[in-house]
Amino acid sequence: MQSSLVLQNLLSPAILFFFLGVLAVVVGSDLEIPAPLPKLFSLYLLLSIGFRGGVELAHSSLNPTVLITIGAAITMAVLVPLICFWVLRWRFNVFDSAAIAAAYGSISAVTFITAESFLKVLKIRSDGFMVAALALMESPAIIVGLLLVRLMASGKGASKQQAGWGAVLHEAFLNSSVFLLVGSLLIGILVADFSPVGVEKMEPFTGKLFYGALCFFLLDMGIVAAQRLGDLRKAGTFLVVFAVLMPLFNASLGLAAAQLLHLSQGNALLFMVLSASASYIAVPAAMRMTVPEANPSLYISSSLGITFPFNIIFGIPLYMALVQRFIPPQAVL
Amino acid sequence: MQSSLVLQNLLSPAILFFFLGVLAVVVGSDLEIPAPLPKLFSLYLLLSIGFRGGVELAHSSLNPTVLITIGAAITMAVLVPLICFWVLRWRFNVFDSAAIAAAYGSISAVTFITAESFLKVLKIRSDGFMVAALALMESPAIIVGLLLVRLMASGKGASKQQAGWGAVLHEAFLNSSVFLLVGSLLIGILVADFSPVGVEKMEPFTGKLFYGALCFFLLDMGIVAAQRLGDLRKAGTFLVVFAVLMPLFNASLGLAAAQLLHLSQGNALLFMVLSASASYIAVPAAMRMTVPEANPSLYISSSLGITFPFNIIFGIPLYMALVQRFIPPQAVL
Amino acid sequence: MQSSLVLQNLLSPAILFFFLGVLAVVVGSDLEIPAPLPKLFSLYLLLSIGFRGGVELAHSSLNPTVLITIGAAITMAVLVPLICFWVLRWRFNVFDSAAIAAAYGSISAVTFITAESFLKVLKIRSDGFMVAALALMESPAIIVGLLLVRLMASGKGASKQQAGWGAVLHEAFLNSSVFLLVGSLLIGILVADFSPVGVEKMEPFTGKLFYGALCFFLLDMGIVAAQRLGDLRKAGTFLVVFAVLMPLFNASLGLAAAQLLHLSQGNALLFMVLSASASYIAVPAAMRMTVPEANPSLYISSSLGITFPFNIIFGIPLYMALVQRFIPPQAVL
Amino acid sequence: MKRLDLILSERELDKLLEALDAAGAPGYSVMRHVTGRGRSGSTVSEGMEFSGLGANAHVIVFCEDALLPALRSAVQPLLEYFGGVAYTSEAAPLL
Amino acid sequence: MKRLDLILSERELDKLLEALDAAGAPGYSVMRHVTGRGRSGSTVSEGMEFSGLGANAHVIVFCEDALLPALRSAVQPLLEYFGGVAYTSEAAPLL
Amino acid sequence: MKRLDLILSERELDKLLEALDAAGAPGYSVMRHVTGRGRSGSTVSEGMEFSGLGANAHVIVFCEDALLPALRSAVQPLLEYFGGVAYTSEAAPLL
Ligand SMILES: Nc1ncnc2c1ncn2[C@@H]1O[C@H](COP(=O)(O)O)[C@@H](O)[C@H]1O
Ligand SMILES: Nc1ncnc2c1ncn2[C@@H]1O[C@H](COP(=O)(O)O)[C@@H](O)[C@H]1O
Ligand SMILES: Nc1ncnc2c1ncn2[C@@H]1O[C@H](COP(=O)(O)O)[C@@H](O)[C@H]1O
Ligand code: NA
Ligand code: NA
Ligand code: NA
Repeated sequence: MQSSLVLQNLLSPAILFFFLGVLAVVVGSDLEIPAPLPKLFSLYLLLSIGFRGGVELAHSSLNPTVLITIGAAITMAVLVPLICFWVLRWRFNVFDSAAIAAAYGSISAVTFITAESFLKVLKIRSDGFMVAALALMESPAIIVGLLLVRLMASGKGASKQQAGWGAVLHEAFLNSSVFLLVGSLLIGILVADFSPVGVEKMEPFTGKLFYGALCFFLLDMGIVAAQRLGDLRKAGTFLVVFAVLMPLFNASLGLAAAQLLHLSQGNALLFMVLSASASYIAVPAAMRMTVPEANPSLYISSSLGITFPFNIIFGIPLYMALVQRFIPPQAVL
Repeated sequence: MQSSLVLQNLLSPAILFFFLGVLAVVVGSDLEIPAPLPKLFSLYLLLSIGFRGGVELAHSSLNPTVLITIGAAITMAVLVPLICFWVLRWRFNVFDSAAIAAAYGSISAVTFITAESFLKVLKIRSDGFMVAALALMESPAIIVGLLLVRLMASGKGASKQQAGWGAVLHEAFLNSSVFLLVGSLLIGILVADFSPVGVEKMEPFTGKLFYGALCFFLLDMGIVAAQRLGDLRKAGTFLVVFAVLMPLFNASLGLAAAQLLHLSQGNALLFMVLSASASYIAVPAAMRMTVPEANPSLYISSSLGITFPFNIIFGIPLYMALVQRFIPPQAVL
Repeated sequence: MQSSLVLQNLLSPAILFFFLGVLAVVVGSDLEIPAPLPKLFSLYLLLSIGFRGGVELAHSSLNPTVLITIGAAITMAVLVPLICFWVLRWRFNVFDSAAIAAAYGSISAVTFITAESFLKVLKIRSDGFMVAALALMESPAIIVGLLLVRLMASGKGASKQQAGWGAVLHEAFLNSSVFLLVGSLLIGILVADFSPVGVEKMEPFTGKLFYGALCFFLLDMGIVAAQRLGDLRKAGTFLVVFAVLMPLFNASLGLAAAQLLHLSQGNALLFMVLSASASYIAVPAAMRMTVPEANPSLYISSSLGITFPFNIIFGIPLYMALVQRFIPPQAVL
Repeated sequence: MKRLDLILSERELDKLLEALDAAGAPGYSVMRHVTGRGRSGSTVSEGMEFSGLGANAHVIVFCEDALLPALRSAVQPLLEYFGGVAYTSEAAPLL
Repeated sequence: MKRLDLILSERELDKLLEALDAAGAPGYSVMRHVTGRGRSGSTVSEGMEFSGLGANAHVIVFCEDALLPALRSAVQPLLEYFGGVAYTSEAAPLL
Repeated sequence: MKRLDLILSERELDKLLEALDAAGAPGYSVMRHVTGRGRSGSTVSEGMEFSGLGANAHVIVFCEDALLPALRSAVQPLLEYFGGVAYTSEAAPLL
């Protein structure tokens, strides 16, 4: 069962185009997706996933399960960076540990999208409110990361003058990816409620085109991820192992929570993926500003160079196999 | 009735994404659509609206109403800048007055497109020849603007050597937006007449995708419009009031003409929108070359920062309410 | 018959948008498609044509005709540059002759795509394995071109230190356009065999959108081709005549081969187009590195400024007329 | 040798390059999509690039000192009519 | 006159331009999408531009020598906190 | 200190940066999508950027005077084989 899931994932266009991008770097082809095209695709994906999530959210009633799930998601976004920090302190200083921990507490929207596509192939439903969970899990880890630095680094070489809390909260809640995702989600809710024709007219753009655009973007992500691999040699074995084992551990936490909350199979997979994935967009940008002492190549190369590929290639089918093993097909929700 | 039209417009995806862009600037999010992506969308919108207008134009017979409507449109494009100039001279010098007047005599293709989308939601028909009117209203105001400068500014500090008429006509009729719009319109006519399969093959690109692309572009327009608002403080109250009242007046002129010409409800709305909208692409580019004495931030911030948002947010539903009040639903055309 | 084919081609959106681009340059409009938008469309077209070719290839059985056709295609890619070289040596030095010859031995993917669209309008089938032929005809001419320089230019002013064979083979087989085309083709095959849902999900992106994107790209190609025309005055009449007559000769060779191999009408047209078209992407890039002595404006302006427009405007319908004259409608394959 | 830095609206770029060609510039390099603020206080921002006003372009010319007067006369009318800045500095070929 | 070249992450560009405005810079030009490698060995590549880290920006200011101290104090805190480089050279107006 | 300006086809950019790294450059900044005209009269235009020939890149290196000979030997073979220009000028750190 599990091996067929792995294969089904490996042979999907999305993952194959990711591999093609990796291969381009490995064999030294001059294939590249010049800036700002990757930005076009990432803005498009955020806008579409937000809008469609909002539309679905509007159609589902706001029952307690929704609120509890979202609460659990936010709890994970606070808990995970604390655990990660504790693990990372074995090897790294406070600054690097806090920054890497924040990345793993936050999420990767593209990993989420890839998991959603995977569910669609398996014809397993998931709910629109998981997109709200996605949006709400981006920010807390950023704040936790900075709190860790403030609390643990007193006097430990924190020579730099500190960024104010205002700037940090701004960065956490108004960075472009959170802003566009939440904004599109709210627009989706409003449009679904008050202008159903609008939903229809958006469909070819936000719906039909979505999977192809994801593949194109993953081709670029493959190139970018492979380019980061070189940095890893500098980072050392500890970080490489961390970047593979930590997602597995976080996914297990996510599975336990999903079981407790009686999430459906689809939602459970997405919850695990949110827990397991690490940010390489919002968090690095925030950490660069708030913890300039941390070395960006550590948190970017581990989250983008290892955890991201690991999750979309092996993680998703593996988590799905666990879901099928531990979550009953006909869940309450 | 009218308030429901306003609401229907406000809650359409297009306007909501425009607001999201404005909000990004207001709250200071780092959301941006990097160049040249906005150019991609603006080229795409012009190409699509032109092509589809051409296809529709080919299907309608070239009856007198078509010619009379187009003639009236061109007349508006000559008349409106003269009136505007007369108003603006109260406060501004000849150069600034002429340049702003030219902007208001010309049109905004995106405002037109937004109005067309609004009509589609209301399931009210409009005709392909209105796209021809759109195309033909871009240029005359540029020429009127320059004529005004030549006639009125003799000796009044016109120290700069003047651009030749050849350069002006070139700028008026061959600037990229007029050129692409007219070119795509002609292609649409030819293809509809001689290669119907071609129309079908273009449809997913020029038709299905259109509304989503419009939303994406309006997200950027929201950002850009909000960025211009700062300039307005420098421009002063007079210009702000002008930028709201003048479109209303021009729209009324347009309504009167539409009634006289017995336009259908859909065409009447588009005619009003053409009269009311102001150019922030072709005209600024032309004025910069031909009237370098004028201050660009005046004509750009009023047309882009006020008139454009005013028209797409309040103007369109308001004009529609007037149309429904004064134009019978089953018009001759 | 033939004149109606020419007309049908001339009045297709693709060719009309190409003309619009040419016209923009001729009349001096400031219309331009800023970088990297043309790159976006060229990557998209290669990815889509590759993927769809792969899917079709997977559905057809790997019979001997497939292999023989591909073998013949590769033979053409070796033979054509040799003939061209022999012709070009009348006027040009070894370096320029070899570089131009390599361009004409290789192919133009956009010409191929335009021919495919033309076939679809005529409702004539072609096979997915022709995309494989397209992919495999890009590289051999690069190697032949360099071999010609190495063999013929010994001591003839080859003062520059030479690029190693490793670099040449790398450039020939791993340049971005070959890499993306072959990669997408393989992905198409894998997905068609193992993940049919994936084919469906890609369809709106790689299929529906394709023709519109081609038109947009041809608008840019029109601009670029017209910009090259100025260079031709420097190149002289010989090269201009060569750039029109050589494709005709190569197409005839292709027709003879197609007849010998009993190709279907659709495949025969594509085979002729592959033989007749000249590269302006992969080959110039390779020649610049391996034969820096050659003058790039010669091989680029002839292939892009003359042969490309000639093929898509007159060549394709002309070759089709020949196909209809010499290839029976119900071929074996 | 001299290095010449010209910054002006990309709307006038073609005219400028023609003027440089005519004045005998040995070559030039152009960076587009340049934004900035000028003496008039008017800002050129990336957001407006889609509009007809476009962004600025930055043109660099490396040339012999003797060519400077010719280049000056070539670009002066353009910069005076349309705005933009022009500065020179000393440069030496590396090779 | 002086020419000032500032290269830093485009994440801090807005802050830098505000600082330049406040310090009285007569104007500036900005090139974005600049990549590079710094003293720390960390590379800014085009591939990462879509991510939150962005690319670098290159800001050029032509100004009177007298303005240099003010500009120096304006940009110093930013460059020290966030990294980036700043160099000056001699320049003369062409016109 | 010195400022080094290198302009060459972006096809050779990777090779150039490797050579600079190997020669000990303390850092560099790269602007891509540069167009221009060279001594051969051949023009690099934005329109051709999608093709395999690409546009030019402009590389800036600020370095100590002592490093110049090493950088010269590093870039010379590349510029001679593929074309491109290289100029130096005086620069001083602002901070
Ligand atoms: N002092 C300056 N330093 C650098 N760039 C400048 C300066 N002044 C003007 N510019 C550039 O030149 C463009 C046109 O300047 P202006 O004609 O003064 O509006 C501006 O948008 C800037 O990009
Ligand atoms: N020596 C140098 N020459 C040119 N650019 C440099 C140099 N050092 C740093 N840079 C640029 O400044 C950016 C930030 O530098 P840093 O703060 O040292 O990481 C780099 O990414 C480069 O673009
Ligand atoms: N005199 C010059 N000033 C500025 N840029 C130049 C100059 N000469 C050449 N270039 C640039 O260097 C590139 C290659 O030059 P070349 O090898 O002479 O064709 C050109 O495309 C220009 O971008
Ligand atoms: Na996580
Ligand atoms: Na108007
Ligand atoms: Na060929």
